[in-house]
Amino acid sequence: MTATAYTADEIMTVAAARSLTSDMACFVGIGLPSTAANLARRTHAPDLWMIYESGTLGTEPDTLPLSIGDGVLADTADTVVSVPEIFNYWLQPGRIDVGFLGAAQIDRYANINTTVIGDYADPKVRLPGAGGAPEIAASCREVIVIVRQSRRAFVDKVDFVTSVGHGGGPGDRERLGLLGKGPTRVITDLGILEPDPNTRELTLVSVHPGTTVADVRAATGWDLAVAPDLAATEAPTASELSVLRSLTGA
Amino acid sequence: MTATAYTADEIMTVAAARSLTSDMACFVGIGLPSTAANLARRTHAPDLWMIYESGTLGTEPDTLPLSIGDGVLADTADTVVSVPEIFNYWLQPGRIDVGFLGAAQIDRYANINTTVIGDYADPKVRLPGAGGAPEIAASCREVIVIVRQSRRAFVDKVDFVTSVGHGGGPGDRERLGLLGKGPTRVITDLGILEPDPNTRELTLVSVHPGTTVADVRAATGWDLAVAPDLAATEAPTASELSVLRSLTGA
Amino acid sequence: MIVPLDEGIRELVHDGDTVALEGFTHLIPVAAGHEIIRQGRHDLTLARMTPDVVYDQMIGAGCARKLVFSWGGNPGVGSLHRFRDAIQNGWPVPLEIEEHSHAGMANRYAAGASGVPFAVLRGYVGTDLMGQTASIKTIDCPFTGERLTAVPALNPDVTIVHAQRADRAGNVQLWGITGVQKEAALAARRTLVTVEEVVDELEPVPGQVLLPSRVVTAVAEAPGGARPSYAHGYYIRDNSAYQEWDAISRDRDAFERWLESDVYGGARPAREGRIP
Amino acid sequence: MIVPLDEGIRELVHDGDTVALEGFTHLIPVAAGHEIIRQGRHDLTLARMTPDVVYDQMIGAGCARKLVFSWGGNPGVGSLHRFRDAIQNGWPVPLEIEEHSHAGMANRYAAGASGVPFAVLRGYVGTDLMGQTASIKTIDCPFTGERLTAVPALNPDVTIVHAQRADRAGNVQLWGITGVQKEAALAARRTLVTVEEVVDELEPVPGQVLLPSRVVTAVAEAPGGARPSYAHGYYIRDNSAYQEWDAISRDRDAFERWLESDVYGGARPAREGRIP
Repeated sequence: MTATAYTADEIMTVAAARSLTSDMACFVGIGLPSTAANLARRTHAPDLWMIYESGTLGTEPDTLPLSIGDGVLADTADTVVSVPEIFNYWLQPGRIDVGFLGAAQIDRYANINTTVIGDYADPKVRLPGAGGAPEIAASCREVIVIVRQSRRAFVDKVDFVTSVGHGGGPGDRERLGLLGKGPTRVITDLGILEPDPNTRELTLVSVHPGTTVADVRAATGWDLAVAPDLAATEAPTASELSVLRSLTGA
Repeated sequence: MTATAYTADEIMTVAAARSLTSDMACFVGIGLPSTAANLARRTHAPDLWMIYESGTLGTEPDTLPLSIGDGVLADTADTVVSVPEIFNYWLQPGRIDVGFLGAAQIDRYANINTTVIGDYADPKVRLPGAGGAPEIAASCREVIVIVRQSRRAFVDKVDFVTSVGHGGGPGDRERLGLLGKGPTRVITDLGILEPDPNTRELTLVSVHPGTTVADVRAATGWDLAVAPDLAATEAPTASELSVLRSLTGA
Repeated sequence: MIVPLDEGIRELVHDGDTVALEGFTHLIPVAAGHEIIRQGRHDLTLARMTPDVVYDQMIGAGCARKLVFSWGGNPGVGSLHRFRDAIQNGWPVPLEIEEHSHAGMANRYAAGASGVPFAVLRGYVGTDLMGQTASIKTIDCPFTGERLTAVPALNPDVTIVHAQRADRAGNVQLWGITGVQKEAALAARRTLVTVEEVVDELEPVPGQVLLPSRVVTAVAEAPGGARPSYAHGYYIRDNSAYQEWDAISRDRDAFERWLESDVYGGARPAREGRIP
Repeated sequence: MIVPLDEGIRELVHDGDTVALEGFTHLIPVAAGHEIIRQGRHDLTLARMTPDVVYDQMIGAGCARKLVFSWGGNPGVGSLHRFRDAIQNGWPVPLEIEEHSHAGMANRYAAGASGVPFAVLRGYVGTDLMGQTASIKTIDCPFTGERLTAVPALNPDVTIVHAQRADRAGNVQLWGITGVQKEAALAARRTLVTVEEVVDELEPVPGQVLLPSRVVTAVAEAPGGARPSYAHGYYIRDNSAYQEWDAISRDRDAFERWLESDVYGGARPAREGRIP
């Protein structure tokens, strides 16, 4: 296969899509997570069961939705339920395999901030807030985070814990009584990070083609650990790129 | 109008129907309450809004349902909701004006037993139990009880309080935090009883034609008080009887 | 996913399980109840808001050790005599009861479906149920201090419901009066659904409840499987059968003759088919 | 029952009220929000799970004293700049916030609709929201001892929703993504519904929510009243309007020009009609 040019967002989306399999139920956030989930459904995971927090269960949009509640999500869903039901009957009991989240800030233990930069009472930047993320992070069997990597986003300690990743380290999720395993993978435009099995600290496990470990460390606000068996992310295939571009209209 | 013969059950049903007005929402139990509510809707209360605990809201059956969940109730309803919703969203917040209940035993404070005759652990007769009655009795703005009068049914103290009427007397409902006014009227085949405004004790306020106060007292298991302004129940009209009989097929 | 009914019961219902065959007058899973009798399941804890004729039959056949319920009667007819005989005389085996109100049971299933250990409601206050049923407690509102009632989540080992239709992937569609079936199914560890028919495509219907195949363990085709109750759009309620049950169930011998002729006599040979 | 929109707002929305204009991406009651601005309501506590452009507009116009919410953004575009300006700079008036998660807000409305003072959920544990929001507390299960989270019921003085249709008696029908509208309406002391059209008969639609007229205080016909959001079956979402809002809202002067031209300029004279 000949090499094809692609953007950093494209390999991020493709890498995220590859984390999903056809037998999964996936709680999909809008934006990059939605693009990745729809890409997976159109490539290697045709039976991926997608839930959006607007209440659409098993939706199969033929175009990429622009909001979390586009009409196409309702039209193509197995069924549409109320918002209380999606959270109480579907998310909370731990029925969902994977939750897909974004982040404004993420720290070394994969705790996520989407609430505020600076002080809560006197914010530097007020962000949209929690939405369904705290409970997605708590209750899905595992969580995948998609976020562009930079020192502004990858901080040693988030200004505000909107959604709990691995708290302060090993055993914290269990102590807090959280059902799911928490973030098992963070996919960025530079590489892939996963919590170290022992320390729970986010560790670089794969770098994307053309990126160096030094690049990734330079974009990380803490002293980033690197896995001994560091992998190189496989470049997007022509087929993946073609489907992705038909989705995004790029 | 010429006198028409009617049964004791018929005047009981007619008297119950007359307690309902067209602007009310009524939580209807099966059997006598259902017959009375449907009679009211076909005579003086055409807009009576009937709810059955099976989840049918604003139902307008063209025949008398034989069970609480007949198909005709769903077919003619404004909407059908789930059983959790009927109890949580409709009954519990006090949206329903009148609850219609039956009883196996009822005592002088209009407490109702539909659970067991004799000892709970070693019953003489095991009855069907509570169903929705405890919450209907607690949450409807008022409760009307329809029950045939006898010493077996009208007891000084019920063997088991399935549904609270006026507890042990004045102030008990308020102490228990119950939302509604409780039973405001008990309609029997002999007359009509209402709680005394001061003592809350069921008091005979009306006797049906052909019945004496002595008859009613003989069918009551406590020393029944009689209202000073005791009324005589107006006999069913020919029109009421005709509609009732078309409903029951009698 | 789609299995014969006998296979579904064999795989999913075990002695000692807590089993809910739910249905609120409509869509009662009668065929499944009879298959449980035929397979001789025992020591079951049977849960249902409105145990009616099919539970009377299962109790009379000795399947149940305990009943969790809120109203046990023959709807429109009267009492359940096999249930009475079990409670009053321990025949054929003693029957323990855990008794609630409808609001309490509905909220117990809803809590079970929601993955929380209890539900809060206004209920039971002042009634004698509070003194008899251990699974009713009080709880204080942490904001207003008001005292309310708590009931524990009900999470059956198996919930069995009857529905109009399923597709070949095991998505289930029911409509009309849908009762507490969604909550009972979502609260269960395993769910078996009997259906009037398996179809290629589920045409949406107003008022439908759809149970996605992800929460359905197995589907068994059982046309008429809700008789003598009804299946909205398929057949109506056989009121005479409910009335006839009164006489049959009053007498132990008549009941045993009925069991022999109508349940064991109707036994079909076990067929092939396994649950994935 | 059926009133002009201006009359409905005048009668039902008062200064200082807690007001919920609900809608989850779909059926946002934008026309009602603009009428609230035109009538100069102030000191409102605005509640909504997903305050978006219309709340940004109401906040920028100075209607709100406080916002109760779980996600405040311009869906698919980014942040809300009038909301930011109010929080960061107190412009045009300071804005107090009470911040929850979606699960918390949904359960607050559900508790409000159910007539209980609080709801129980698994949520917030380990997050910094627990330390910032007074209306999040812990509660222990009286059966298992497990610690869970409690949130108080949310009972707006007025809930406003937009729906596809109502009949002349005031029964309201909405479908597609129905969000938390049923709960928000049932939790409120008064409910105003704007609709695409008033019809003689409400034909049932799969997936519909029906709000019986008994829980609807008033209905106002407002065709296109959800634009730039959408009304399933009537018109689609105007994504460009959401994108354009970003530039308008970043600048106070641009915002005030927009207010003048698009809200005050669009003011219609008060018409007759009273709420019964």
